[in-house]
Amino acid sequence: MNEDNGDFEPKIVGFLCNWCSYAGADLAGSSRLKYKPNVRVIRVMCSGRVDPLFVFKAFEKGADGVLIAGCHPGDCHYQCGNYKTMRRMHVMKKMLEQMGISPERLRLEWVSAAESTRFVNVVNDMTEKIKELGPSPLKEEVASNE
Amino acid sequence: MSKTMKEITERGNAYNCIQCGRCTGSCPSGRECSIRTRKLIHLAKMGEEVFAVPELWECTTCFTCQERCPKDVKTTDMIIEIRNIAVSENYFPTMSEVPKIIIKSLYDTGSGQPLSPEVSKMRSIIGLAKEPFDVGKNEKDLKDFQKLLDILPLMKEVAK
Amino acid sequence: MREYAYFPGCIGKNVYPGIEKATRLVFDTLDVGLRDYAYSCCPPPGVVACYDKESWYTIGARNLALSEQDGLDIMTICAGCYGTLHNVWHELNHNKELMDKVNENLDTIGMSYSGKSRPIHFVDILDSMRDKVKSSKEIDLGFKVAVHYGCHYLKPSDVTGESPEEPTLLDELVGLIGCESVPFKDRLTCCGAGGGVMSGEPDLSLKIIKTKLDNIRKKDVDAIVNICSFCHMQFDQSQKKLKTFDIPVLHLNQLLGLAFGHKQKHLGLHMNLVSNRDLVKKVKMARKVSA
Amino acid sequence: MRVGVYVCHCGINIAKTVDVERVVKEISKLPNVVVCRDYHYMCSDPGQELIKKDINRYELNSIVIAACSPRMHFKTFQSALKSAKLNPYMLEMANIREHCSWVHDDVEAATQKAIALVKSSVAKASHLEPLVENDSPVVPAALVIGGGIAGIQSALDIANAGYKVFLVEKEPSIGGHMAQFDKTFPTLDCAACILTPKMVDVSRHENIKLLTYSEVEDISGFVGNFHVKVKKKPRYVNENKCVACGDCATECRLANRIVSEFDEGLGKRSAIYVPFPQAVPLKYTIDPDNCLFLTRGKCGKSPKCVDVCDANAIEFDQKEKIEEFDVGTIIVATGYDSFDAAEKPEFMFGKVPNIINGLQYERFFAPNGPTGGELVMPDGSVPKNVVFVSCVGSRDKKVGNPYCSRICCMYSTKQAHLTKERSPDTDVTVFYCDVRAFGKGYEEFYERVQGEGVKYRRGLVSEIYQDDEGKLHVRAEDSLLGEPVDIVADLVVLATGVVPKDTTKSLAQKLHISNSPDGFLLEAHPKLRPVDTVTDGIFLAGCAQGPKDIPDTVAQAGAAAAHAIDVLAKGKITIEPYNAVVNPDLCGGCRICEMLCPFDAHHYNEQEGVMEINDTLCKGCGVCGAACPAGAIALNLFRNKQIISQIEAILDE
Repeated sequence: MNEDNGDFEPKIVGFLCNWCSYAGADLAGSSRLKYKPNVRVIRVMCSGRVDPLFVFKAFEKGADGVLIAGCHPGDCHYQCGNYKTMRRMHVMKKMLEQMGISPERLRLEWVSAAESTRFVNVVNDMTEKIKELGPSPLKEEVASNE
Repeated sequence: MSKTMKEITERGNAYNCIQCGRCTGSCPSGRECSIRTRKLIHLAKMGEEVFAVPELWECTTCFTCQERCPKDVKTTDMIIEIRNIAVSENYFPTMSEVPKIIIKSLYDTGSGQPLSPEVSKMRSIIGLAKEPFDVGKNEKDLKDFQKLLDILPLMKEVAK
Repeated sequence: MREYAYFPGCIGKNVYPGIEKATRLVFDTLDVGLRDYAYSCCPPPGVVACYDKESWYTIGARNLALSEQDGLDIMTICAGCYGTLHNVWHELNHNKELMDKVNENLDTIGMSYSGKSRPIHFVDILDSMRDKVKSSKEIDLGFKVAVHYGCHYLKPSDVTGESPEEPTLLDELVGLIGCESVPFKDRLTCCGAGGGVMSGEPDLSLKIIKTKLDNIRKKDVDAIVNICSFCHMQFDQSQKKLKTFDIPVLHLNQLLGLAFGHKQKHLGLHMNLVSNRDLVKKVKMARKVSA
Repeated sequence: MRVGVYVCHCGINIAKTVDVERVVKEISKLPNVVVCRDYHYMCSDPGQELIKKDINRYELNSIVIAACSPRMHFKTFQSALKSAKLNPYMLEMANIREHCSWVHDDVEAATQKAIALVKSSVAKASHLEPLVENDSPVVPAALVIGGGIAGIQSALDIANAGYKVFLVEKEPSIGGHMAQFDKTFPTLDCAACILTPKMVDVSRHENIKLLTYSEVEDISGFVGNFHVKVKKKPRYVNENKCVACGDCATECRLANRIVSEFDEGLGKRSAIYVPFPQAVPLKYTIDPDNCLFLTRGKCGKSPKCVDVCDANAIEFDQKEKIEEFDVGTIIVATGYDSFDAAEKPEFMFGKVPNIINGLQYERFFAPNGPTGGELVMPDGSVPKNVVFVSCVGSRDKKVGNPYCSRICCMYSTKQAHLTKERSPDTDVTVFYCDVRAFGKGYEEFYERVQGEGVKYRRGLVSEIYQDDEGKLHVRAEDSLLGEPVDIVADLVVLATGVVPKDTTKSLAQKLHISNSPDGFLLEAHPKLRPVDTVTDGIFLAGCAQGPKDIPDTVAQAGAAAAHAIDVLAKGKITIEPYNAVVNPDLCGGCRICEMLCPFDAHHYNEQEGVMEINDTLCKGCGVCGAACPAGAIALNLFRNKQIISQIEAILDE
């Protein structure tokens, strides 16, 4: 599979919490760290704001992967929003599986406001992994329906 | 395995080096001879031909310097890898032929230190088989082993 | 019964076979099975790794691959062999590119290695069965010993997981059989043999070991106890070369063999260049006392 | 919707990697976009003027700025909207600098990504709704956590401005590490002489309530209205009665038998003690871990302290107390710990008495220290050779501290000077790597001390060993000679670095502020907001934020106080309307949201059978909105339709 995906540039939607992960991504920028351009960020106040609807919508609209990033457990600006996300992850992955989408396409990561290098690693690693997985099967479906 | 000085320097975190000398001060060899680990790292960092420096071969690879480096410079790993370059660039440690003899023995018998007739006799005295159970015991094993060595860069270097 | 693949190493079998034998006797006493394989030389870090690392990884991986199908881990009795095999195991498990390259090489002789079979230094096995070691003791040797941790058993710690600045395991192990580990200056420094220095820079190698032997001699010990056949060779042979020393050198398994009541002849004590005569006398006296 | 889009070049910061013209061209094609322009610096006055003019000229009702992070300039552009009489929440920013031009090299990829990001913002902007800000009153009081020099300075500044201050200190006395020092570098001011007057000022100030031997237990609320719970540990001595005569300590059965923390383990104290003679408050405390009566229930026939206390101040039945109060703002000034040199076993710290750390050596010189300020070693002799070991626990990845501690070079230099001052014949060597003499007068001081005969050898110490005669040897490479050296020493001083206090992490969690990777507390912006945290109303002072010397600490403490006063002086805060709102027509009253809300902002209206959300309590995290099965909860500025339109746009080819 790997060799076939040489030219494939995955589209990944990233939901970053305003306080930790978005700030971490900002720091990666001001530190001029370089990473792959495949993740497109949508800012939310808390990872707990990420309605499962958003995730499924993203896949429906052709995303190859979805990244949710929030504060580390215990560090949530809203005390426990990230724990709620953690619990939702399980259900969302199950549902994706039933939809024929590899649950690996959805990731939850903790990135603090200071962890710019961690953000870079997460983005690069996720891009790599999604590349290996190839385009989302849903995407092809969307395309063929059109 | 491509290896260039630049790769070795990067992989060894040598760009982190602050020339504090903790490596040299920890070196048991440096107390008896002229090796200065700090200088070797500095030369590598500056892009000098550190592989041509004879002190490179005075390191016993005890890893004390690497263990103590506050900047995570992989000093010992680097010395070993720079030696690889020295060998491929023909900066052989000329002081002794012994290393070559060891490698030749490794090829011929599977052991770097071969079994002598005297030791063989001693083995039987203490109740061991005269010949140990190893790759050299069975001809097919040894042939396979040599076949493996034949494709490795090691033998090409020794053959030079 | 626990079982391990047994890696005696070139020095242990071809130069000081007493170490190979002592190991077999000791682990037999401890009810640990040892299985033999058609191993080659580890190969030596100082010579082969310094000449070409890829070759070093490949030859090491061939050794690790031999016992993999039987699901056995590999017991080493030499810090050098341990350093090589453990480093190869660690590196291959953390570097897929290297693993692929090595397996491509091994494929020419129809072998492969997955990274499962892992090397263990014999002292770590002893550490996990201290009670058994203690109860197997027949003779209280009562030796004062200088212990020598081989560098490659301890370092680099991010690979070995040991604490190289203040190790205590060996001191504790000799304590289990009634021996006292005597502290001495720079006890953790290198014996001077590694890195190809013994073969490539013999004069330097002798200088390093002489400093070490001087420090040990001040403490008036009965023996130097090591856990590395290569260090063993350096300690023994260099004393002969330096002519001014006569401190008996024992591999830990030889010391354990004595404490377990095995005959000194079977432990190959007489194969050392440094005379063990006084030591053997002490063992005989201790045997009488213990009886 | 009439959207205006403005793409910023940010000089070349954006324009270098993003083809701005192409972005403008693509975005201009979008349906709601009335006008799309690019400009060199959107945040500049002319840039903002451009927006204002367009709003009037084109009757724009929603604005997108494609520039830097909204965390940087959202408020700047909000005010531009305001002055053009447009609701300030009709604004959306696309972050094409931090998230795009700065992190990519490839112009094509970066431009494409920028287009996608701006499209997404335009989509959101097309669904924005005007929002109204509310005000909330500010409690005119501040909490200062930590009573070292940083906390003292902040507390005094705020109190002098006329506001109430609660100063909470964990130890029995305020003063912090500075109270342990003898002299301060480079001026050699006596530390006590400049610190103790401030300590006394704190204790006498009518606006300061001092809570010593106390710890912050819990903090809730938000800027302007924090609710604080403080745990007051029992001193077992009535503070109002104790006159600090000291008879109890003299008579204590454990007199001079307990290791003194203040003397860094070099001196001894009693089980009832004041940490040092100038302590504030000067009230005795019984150490519950050592006191015979408290640990065993029995101390002779009766406790000596009780017997000798004429004031009847001893109260063994004291219990832990919780004190609660409200404040409008908080300053965190919790200081640092000294690195534990035992983590570097090659330096033998703790194994040999004559190997000590920097803080211990400080106590050698202090007149109130264990030697009464004399330079004598435990065996009574004066050291003939003193060796300083720099960077112990600093610039050292092996122990996880990659940073420079900033003070060790200079305190070693100061201590080297003090050594020479006490004993001119003593040979003093400082092993260093780079002498960091960066402050005012520091380089000059370093030069002076070199002139006093202190030997600076370049090289960090590799190991220390003790020879058969018990002499200490310090091994290093003199890197300027390029030779390994072995220096004999009677006394080795390990210049231990600054590490975050062990409680930093848990305190950060209580306050919902962040740590930087080094473990210290994270400022909101490293350059422009060095005393702010990401949480409004919470500020940082001193070494809690990172290693610093006394001048920098005091300066930062003043700055933090100014920011705190700023909050208090306004008297009210504007609550941004990022809150959740319930649509009662959709709400089924299932009350799932109520269980999820960490702020108790949800209340069930039994009569109507629907949920209601309290605007003041709601912080706008949106957890409830994401969970509402009826889709009845909307989060202002992050409404479902807004985010979904973003998702659609960002994935649109």
